[in-house]
Formats: sequence, structure tokens, C-alpha cells
Amino acid sequence: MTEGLKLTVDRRSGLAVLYTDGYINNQGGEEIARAAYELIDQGYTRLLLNLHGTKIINSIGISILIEIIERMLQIDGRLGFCALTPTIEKTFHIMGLAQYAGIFPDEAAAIAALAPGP
Amino acid sequence: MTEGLKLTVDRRSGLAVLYTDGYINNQGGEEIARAAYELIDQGYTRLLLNLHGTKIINSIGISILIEIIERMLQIDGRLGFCALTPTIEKTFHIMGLAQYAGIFPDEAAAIAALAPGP
Amino acid sequence: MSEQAILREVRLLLPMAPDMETVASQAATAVAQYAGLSTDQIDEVRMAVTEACINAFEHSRAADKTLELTFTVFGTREPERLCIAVRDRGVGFVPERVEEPRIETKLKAERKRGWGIKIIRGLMDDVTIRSGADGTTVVMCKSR
Amino acid sequence: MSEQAILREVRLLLPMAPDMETVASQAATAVAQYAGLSTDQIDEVRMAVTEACINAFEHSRAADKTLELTFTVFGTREPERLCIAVRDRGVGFVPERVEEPRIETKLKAERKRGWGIKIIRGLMDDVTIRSGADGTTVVMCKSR
Ligand SMILES: Nc1ncnc2c1ncn2[C@@H]1O[C@H](COP(=O)(O)OP(=O)(O)O)[C@@H](O)[C@H]1O
Ligand SMILES: Nc1ncnc2c1ncn2[C@@H]1O[C@H](COP(=O)(O)OP(=O)(O)O)[C@@H](O)[C@H]1O
Repeated sequence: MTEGLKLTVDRRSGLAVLYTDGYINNQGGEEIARAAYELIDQGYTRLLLNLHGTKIINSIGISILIEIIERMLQIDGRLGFCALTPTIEKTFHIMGLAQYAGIFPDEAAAIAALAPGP
Repeated sequence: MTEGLKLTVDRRSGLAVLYTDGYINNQGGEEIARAAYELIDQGYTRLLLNLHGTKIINSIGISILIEIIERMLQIDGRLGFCALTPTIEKTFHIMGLAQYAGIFPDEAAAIAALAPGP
Repeated sequence: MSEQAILREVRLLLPMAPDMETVASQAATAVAQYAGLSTDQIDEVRMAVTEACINAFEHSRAADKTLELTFTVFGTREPERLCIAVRDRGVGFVPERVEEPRIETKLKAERKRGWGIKIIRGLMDDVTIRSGADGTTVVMCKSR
Repeated sequence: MSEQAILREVRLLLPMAPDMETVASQAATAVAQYAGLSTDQIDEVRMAVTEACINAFEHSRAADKTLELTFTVFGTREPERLCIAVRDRGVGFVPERVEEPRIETKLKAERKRGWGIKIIRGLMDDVTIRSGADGTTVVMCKSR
């Protein structure tokens, strides 16, 4: 009954941004994965997860994010994260995720780093 | 140890606005009363309590607000409230407080109603 | 109303000490969210629970200085109703003998207090108070 | 460190059922606020408590399907330290036998899970896990 995750996708040229709003648990993670795989199937190789609206996340949700990172590595794409709470950022560092996915303070910095060059 | 109430006073011509931030319990209520009596001693007869920063209040805190209303009635002054959460507003109605103190949606409406005429 | 089953039951044991009502209020928020209540309803539940806790802290004189809250979510498939029982093992009181507070009187009275029970009744859908020599239990419910 | 007394002790009994970790997390928030932890520290406590609850829900197979949390605030005059014990009466496990997860391996592995304990240890100051045939107790502490 607890409110599920809300997800919004913004397709831009060469990059898609996924905005999360709410708790990223197993259902939330799976919803993100579904959207990400759809974008990958549509040809997007650069994805940005803007976690501004997410204050809690659990390790089951994060495991699903790791699946997305694995897929990105396979297709030579890139996944970035921005607008993390300090605790979520700390958790990603504890796990070593930061080596395989860019972590950026805000969307502008993320897009500058992720977007394919001219 | 739980964070105490923060109170800011804005003295204007003919009216003073008290901004609360935090829980109005007995300590919080007493702090408001202290500030209100000081303003009354300085000659203010119109006071506006802007509760925008207050999401919780208890009945002990409200009892102290009733003391302030009593004092206002004695000096023929007026006390108004604005920016209440729906629950705090409902509580004031349950208690019948609304008959003795104006309840306004926002500061502009409150000031228009409370400020002494030209 | 159709037969409702218990979907979740959470218990909280709190020391009767300053500020502990905020723990009850936050736990209530989480259970009320689970129960699918609206933001305003959740706020009303918080306020009512806070009042019931403060009453027990102030008036119960319970020797064990412990307050026991039980949060029960009822529903058929989905959550439909939240009931919260706030129980102390204190001296008890006779609810019928508590005078209904009136603002006109309180404005002139020395003692301005005495609003807790009225607020709880005003904010919740149903309230029952059982009180006796083995303490007081206030049960308050709200439906979606 | 000076001798610290128990300033507050709160107990929470939760059903092992979906979403109930959010109740533990909100109760933890309130006690951590009382304990004077910073906003970021409170967030870390929430996350660690959530992980410990989910572990018990998923792995304990406790017959009573009940999780017991004890929140203890220690201090001399002011609150200084919060410890949270998360206890289940399930089958237990041998913490030393749990393999430390590594991201390089997990990225290629079928099972990407296995991060809960590492996250709890990373976010809290001290963590002890006692586990045996009568269940598991994870105790995690954080000081101001
Ligand atoms: N848990 C309780 N144990 C004993 N007496 C109580 C309890 N709750 C309420 N009472 C009695 O009922 C009266 C009215 O309570 P309430 O309406 O909350 O106002 P207040 O607490 O401000 O007096 C109290 O003054 C007290 O005598
Ligand atoms: N409360 C518990 N009861 C029984 N086993 C547990 C408990 N907590 C953890 N475990 C064991 O420890 C392992 C590692 O847990 P954890 O690091 O949280 O990762 P995950 O839960 O994703 O497997 C679990 O897979 C489980 O075997």
C-alpha cells in the first residue's frame, strides 16, 4: 500500500534522463530497469538517473541498478547518477559503484560529462 | 533534546508578525507568549502568528496561545493566525478558537484584516 | 461494512518521558501511510496520537512508566482502516466526569488546559476510552 | 569514554511483512532526532535499519513472523549515542561465512544481491551480529 515509485523519462538527443520520485525498493528498481531496457532497445546508450525525488533506497533496489550498469558495460554505454542524498552517495561509494557509473552533483554536470562529444 | 521552537519577530507599523518554526509544545508556547507579552508591553495591540514553519502543535501549546488571546481581549487588541496546516486549522475550529482570533490563509489577507485603518 | 481482517499489527513501547510522543507520532505516520490515509488524515492521526501520549505521560502516574501503543490496520484486500490503542497501566479516571471544555469559559479561567480529549474526538472517526484501576486505554480509529 | 547511562529505551514489534521496514525507519528517525544526530546521520541510521529489517524479513524464517527492535539512547547529561538492536527468532546464520561482496564480481555474477551487511557496517559506527539457533540480533550504534 505504501506509495510506489513514480518514474518520468525525458528523451533528449543522444541521452535520456530518468527522474525517480519515491522509495527505490525491489518494485521501484524493477520499474527503473524496465524503463532503462526500453530506452536501450530504442538505441539510447547514455542514461542519466536523476534521484532528486528519492530519499530512500534499499540494497535490493541497488542490486537491480547494478544489472543496468552491467548491461551498459556490455553495450559500451554509460549510466550516470545525479542529485543523490549524501547517504545514497555514501552507500554507492561503500559498494564501489562509483567506479562503474558516474556520480554527479547535478544534471548540468552529468549531461556535460555523459553526452556524446560533437 | 528534540529541536526547540525557533521564533522570529518582525515589527511593522501598527502590527508585529511572529514567525514560528518547529513544534509548539509547552516550551514552544511559552516562548511565543514571552515574545507576545514583550510586544504588548512595547505598545503593539495587533499581533499576527504566522505558523508556516509549524507542522505540529499540542494542546498544552494551544492553551498558552489561549492565554495570549485572553490578554489581547483585555487590552482590546487583536491576535490573528495565518498559514496553518489543515489539521491545525481544524483543531482551532474544534476548540472554538476561531471566534476569538482571526484565522487567515496567508499573511497578506491577515495584515489587511488586522492592521488598524488609516 | 464488510468483515475486515487484520492486515498489519505494530506495537510500540515508549518510556513516559519528555519528547517521546514524537516517536509515537512518527511511527503513527508510517503506519498511516501504509494504511493509505491521505496526507491530511495522517496529520490528524499524528495530532491525536500526540495528545493521547501526553495525557498518559501527565496524568496516568503509571508505576512502570511505560506506554504501550498498538497500531492495527484492517482491510479486506487493501488497507481500509487504522486503529490505534494507547494504553497505560496507571491510576485511571472516569471519562464521563471530565468536563467538556468551552472556549468562553477557558478564556476567563485560571486553567486553560483540558483540550486533549476533545481534540482527539474531533480529529478521529471513532474514539473509545476504557479506564479503571488497572489503567487507561484510548482506542482511536480512522478510515480511508 | 565516560560512563553512559540509558536516557531512553523504545521498543518496536513489527510483523515481518512487506513495507513494514518503513515503520522501523520512521521510528528510528524520531529516536535519532531525540538523540541529537545530524540530518545526514539520521539518514544513515534509517538506511541501516531498513537493511537489517529486510534481512530478517527475507532470511530469518522466524516462526513468530515478528521483528523486535530496541532503540537505546545513551548519554551522561545530553544524548550522545544511539544503539539499535534488530532481533529475530529465526534460523540464524554464520556471519563469518558470508562472503564480502565485490562490485567487480557482482557485475558479472548471476546474483547481484548480498550488500545489506556491508552497507550496515559502512554506514554505522559499530555493528555486532550475534546469530545462532535462537535467531539473529544485529546491534548497530552511532554517536553524535
Ligand atoms: N491516561 C490518563 N490517565 C489518567 N487520567 C487521564 C488520562 N487521560 C486524561 N485523563 C484525565 O482527563 C482530564 C482531561 O484530559 P484532556 O482533555 O486531555 O486535558 P488535559 O490533559 O489538558 O487536562 C485530565 O485532566 C485527566 O484528569
Ligand atoms: N536475519 C538473518 N537471518 C538469517 N540469515 C541472515 C540474516 N541476515 C543476513 N543473513 C544471511 O546473510 C546473507 C547476506 O546478507 P546481506 O549482506 O544483507 O545480503 P542479501 O540479503 O542481499 O543476501 C544473506 O544472504 C543471508 O544468508
